[in-house]
Amino acid sequence: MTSPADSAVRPGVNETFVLNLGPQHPAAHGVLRVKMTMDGEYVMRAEPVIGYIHRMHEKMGENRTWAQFLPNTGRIDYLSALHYNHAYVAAVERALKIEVPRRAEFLRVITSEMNRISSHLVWWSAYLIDLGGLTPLLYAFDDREKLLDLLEAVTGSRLTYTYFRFGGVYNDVDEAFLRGTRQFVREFRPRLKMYRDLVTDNIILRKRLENIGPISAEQCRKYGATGPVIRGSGVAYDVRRAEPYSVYPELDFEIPTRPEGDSMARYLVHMAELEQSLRIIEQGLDRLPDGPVLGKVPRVLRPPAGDYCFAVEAARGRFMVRLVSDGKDIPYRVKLRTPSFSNLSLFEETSRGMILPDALALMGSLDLVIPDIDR
Amino acid sequence: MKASILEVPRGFWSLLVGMRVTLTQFFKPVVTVPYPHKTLPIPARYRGHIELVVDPATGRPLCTACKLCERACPSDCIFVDGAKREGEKKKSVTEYRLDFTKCSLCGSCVEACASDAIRFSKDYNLAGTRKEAYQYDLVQRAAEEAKKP
Amino acid sequence: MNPTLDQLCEQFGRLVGTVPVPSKPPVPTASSSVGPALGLPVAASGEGRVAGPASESGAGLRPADQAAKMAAHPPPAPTGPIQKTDHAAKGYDLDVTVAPTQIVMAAEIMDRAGFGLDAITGVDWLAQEQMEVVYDYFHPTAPGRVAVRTRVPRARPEVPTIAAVFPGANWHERETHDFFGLVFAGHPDLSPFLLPEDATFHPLRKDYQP
Amino acid sequence: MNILTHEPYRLLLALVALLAFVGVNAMYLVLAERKGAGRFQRRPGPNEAGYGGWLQPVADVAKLLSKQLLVPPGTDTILFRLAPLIVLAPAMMCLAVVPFSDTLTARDVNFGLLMVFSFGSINVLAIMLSGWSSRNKYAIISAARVVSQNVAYEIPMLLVAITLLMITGTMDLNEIVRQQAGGFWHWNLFRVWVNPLMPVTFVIYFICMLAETNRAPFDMAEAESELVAGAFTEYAGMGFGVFFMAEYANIVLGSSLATVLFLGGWQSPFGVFSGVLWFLLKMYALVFTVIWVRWTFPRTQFYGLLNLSWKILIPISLFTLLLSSALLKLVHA
Repeated sequence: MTSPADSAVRPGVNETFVLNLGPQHPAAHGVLRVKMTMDGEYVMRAEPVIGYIHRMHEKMGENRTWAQFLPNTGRIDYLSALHYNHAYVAAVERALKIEVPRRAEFLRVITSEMNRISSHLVWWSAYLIDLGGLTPLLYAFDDREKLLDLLEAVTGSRLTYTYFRFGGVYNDVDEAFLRGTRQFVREFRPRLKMYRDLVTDNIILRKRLENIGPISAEQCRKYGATGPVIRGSGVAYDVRRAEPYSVYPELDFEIPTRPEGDSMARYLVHMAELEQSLRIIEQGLDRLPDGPVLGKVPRVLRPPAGDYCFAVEAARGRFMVRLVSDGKDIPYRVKLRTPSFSNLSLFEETSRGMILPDALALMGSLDLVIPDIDR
Repeated sequence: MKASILEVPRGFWSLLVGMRVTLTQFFKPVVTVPYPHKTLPIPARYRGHIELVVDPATGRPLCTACKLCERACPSDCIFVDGAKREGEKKKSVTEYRLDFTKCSLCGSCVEACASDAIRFSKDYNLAGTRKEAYQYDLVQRAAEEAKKP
Repeated sequence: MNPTLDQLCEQFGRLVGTVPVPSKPPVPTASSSVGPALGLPVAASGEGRVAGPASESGAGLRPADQAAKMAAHPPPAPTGPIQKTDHAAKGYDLDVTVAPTQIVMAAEIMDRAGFGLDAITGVDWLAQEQMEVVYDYFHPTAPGRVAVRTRVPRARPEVPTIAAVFPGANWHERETHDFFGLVFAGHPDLSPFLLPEDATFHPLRKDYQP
Repeated sequence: MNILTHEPYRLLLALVALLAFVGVNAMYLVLAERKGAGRFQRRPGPNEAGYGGWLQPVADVAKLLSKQLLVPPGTDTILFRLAPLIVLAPAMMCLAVVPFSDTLTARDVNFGLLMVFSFGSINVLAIMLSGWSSRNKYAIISAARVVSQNVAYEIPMLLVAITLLMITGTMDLNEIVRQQAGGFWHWNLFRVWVNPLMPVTFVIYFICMLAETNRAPFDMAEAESELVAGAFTEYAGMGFGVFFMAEYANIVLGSSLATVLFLGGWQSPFGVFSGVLWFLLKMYALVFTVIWVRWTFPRTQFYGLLNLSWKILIPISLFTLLLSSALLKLVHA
């Protein structure tokens, strides 16, 4: 390609039209609308228009007790509900200085990583649908079903788990869960190889993703893009290491990074994270101590006045809860800093001058969950 | 130049590898379950909508209408009313309405319950054509359940 | 460059010490920056909010500065402008309070130090008739989380935009404008973002009635 | 059957039979595709309508026929209506010269190959018209893509055809099949002593066929996740159904031609029991491969697709053309 961007942004000589991609479009994964100013197939300006499923979780937080807001957090990013539960629960624990039993912490880590795998699998399959490959979806969902079955047996729900509680977890796991999880880890490794054969090494996919939508580390920093996006740009930023929480400091895992910064780099980071999550699950299962799963929690929660932050590494990047308490039993302010919001804000700058399918390949690689953006 | 020429056979080979993967899957058995002809077992902890637990001794709900669940509910979908029966120390429930259209199945009510009087039902085939169908009268539901052998 | 917290404290100390007064010529940096920077003990305590003496030792500052500082430090936040906080207790390592006019300079300090923009949000302090704007920063390669905050009167909630420093601030500021009606002066487009396009209300204001 | 000897009646009957063949094929290939996709994805595919889902195509057609034929305001009504008509005709015309067996040909013409290629390229015109007349941005992008794609892939396809033409020395499809008699080592695909690159030629032909029929991974016309339904976005009911039928008719045609040109047509691979069954077997094996490819790969990027044609397929097919002409001149002269 001889720099299509030059001709696309040359003023005065082009006839442009506006393509309204969405809010109902097969590639938008929900109700994201992108107002694209196009010159032929070249995207001159892609302006995301968001808010179609805005639910004002932050206002809801100011209208219910600390405990009542907990189910909401799993519904922000429905694909990584446990990470969001974790951040909120841990922020309140931080405010109230609640001790969490070690068994509960390990269970949190194990289930969170299972949730990360299931979330990445949805991303992977949905991304391939964006790219026109329909079969991987079914394979990924086959694996994901096994995870969801395991999590459902423990939490009672398949998606919006609300498994974590202030001071621990909802209920203890049984032997069947531990056995099933080990079996899943065993069975999933060969599947990863199959995914590599079927998709990752595929020349068509490589041609579609390599050198598409490069994002520099500097851009990630300026836009606050985190998660696989910043790791795909060569920065080993992971909240699990940068602001260690739970029992992650005790566990041995790597932060996969790729220096290229293109869509393929983000893709490979996602795939490498699946393997790392498996490692964390294995270690968690090996070290899972006995003991209670719920610590001592005051009956009525009234965190002392002040503000408290807690960030976790959700499947899509840094998720932070900023709580402001005025000492009452309902929060004064709940700020939810969601990763997809910051990740999408990159899109307008980076998509300029790309052709439409490449822009969609870039958008997919950002791993967007629309409720996570709109909250 | 050499790399891009080599890329052609390598790329073609990667396509063949991919096709081998799908063909292997082609001859493997189906993994889906033909719902509704067959269904999967529901785990014991499945969180359906709530229902009242019936005391097997008396055949009446255990609920004492303490309204803890009503207060715990984030979505205001529970209404409980109770009255004292003659000769009994505790109140007993007379009305327990669940507005399932608002319920988000979070389970806060079950957790809040001090007397283990509510539990999750295993109903999941919850399609309907009218909104009113989801205003559950749980006392009536419990009474019907108690009648069953 | 991965600056230590102490270096950041010093930089912020210089910033807080030199409040630019729009109507008067700029304060000579030599005289005013050394004082607070040296006198900045930066309370590093496990319990977080312990007042640094710097805030009350404003004797060396001129009245205009003092007034601006008083505006920036209302009764509910009586502690020093720069505090090291315990990450385990608060979730951030450095808590900086600046005047609204210093927000862009604070962002530049963060930018130079290699921080990334985490989030921008507001808090409506109805009782104090103030709006707080909180800027969270994270560092992609080094540990350290910084919260920069400022307060503006509720009657005229206006702060300068930092979108020129951090382009990612564009969306966060639009969102904050949506929710709180905070005006980010110089922002290219403050039309409703998450709210419906004809929204004229600001739902996270404490006096908002649906 | 005296009447069959009269050419006009015979042709009429053959055309009706072909129409039925194409129609039934399109219906049941849709089912086969859905069933096949299901198997590739470890699920049963449509299985509710009729035993094992075999009435599904009937249900599909009934649904499509009962739908309102929408013509969106602002479209070029005549062209919008005309496009579905044009799209199906060329495939029918081409199938008329395809030898299903020794005797089973609608019209045995001695320039069959030429006819197939000339009619085959009309297909793209129909898709372009539909995209153009729809007054839809997705459709017009798709139309532009389809034209450049088809132009790009026509070239290697014709180069392959010329290579074959030089080897066989005839344009008569029946004659081409007859030359491949006597076992699978006589098929053009395996005639490596004439041209060692024959298998490569076949692969190029197959890739071009996928591209010409707008099948995945080259489905630029539809490109569901980018262009919604591409050129067919505005079509409803049977208007859309006809495009769907045309897609499968073109697959059948492409596979038939590949069978005739490379796989020995109705010739048995062992030299005995030749007949129409062998033809159908080979053709449907190729159709299965087309389905298999679709459910394996992601879609190519549009420029990647053009690059593949111009930078890889055309040079290679030019090289094979040169090689086979040189070999013909020097070795087999």
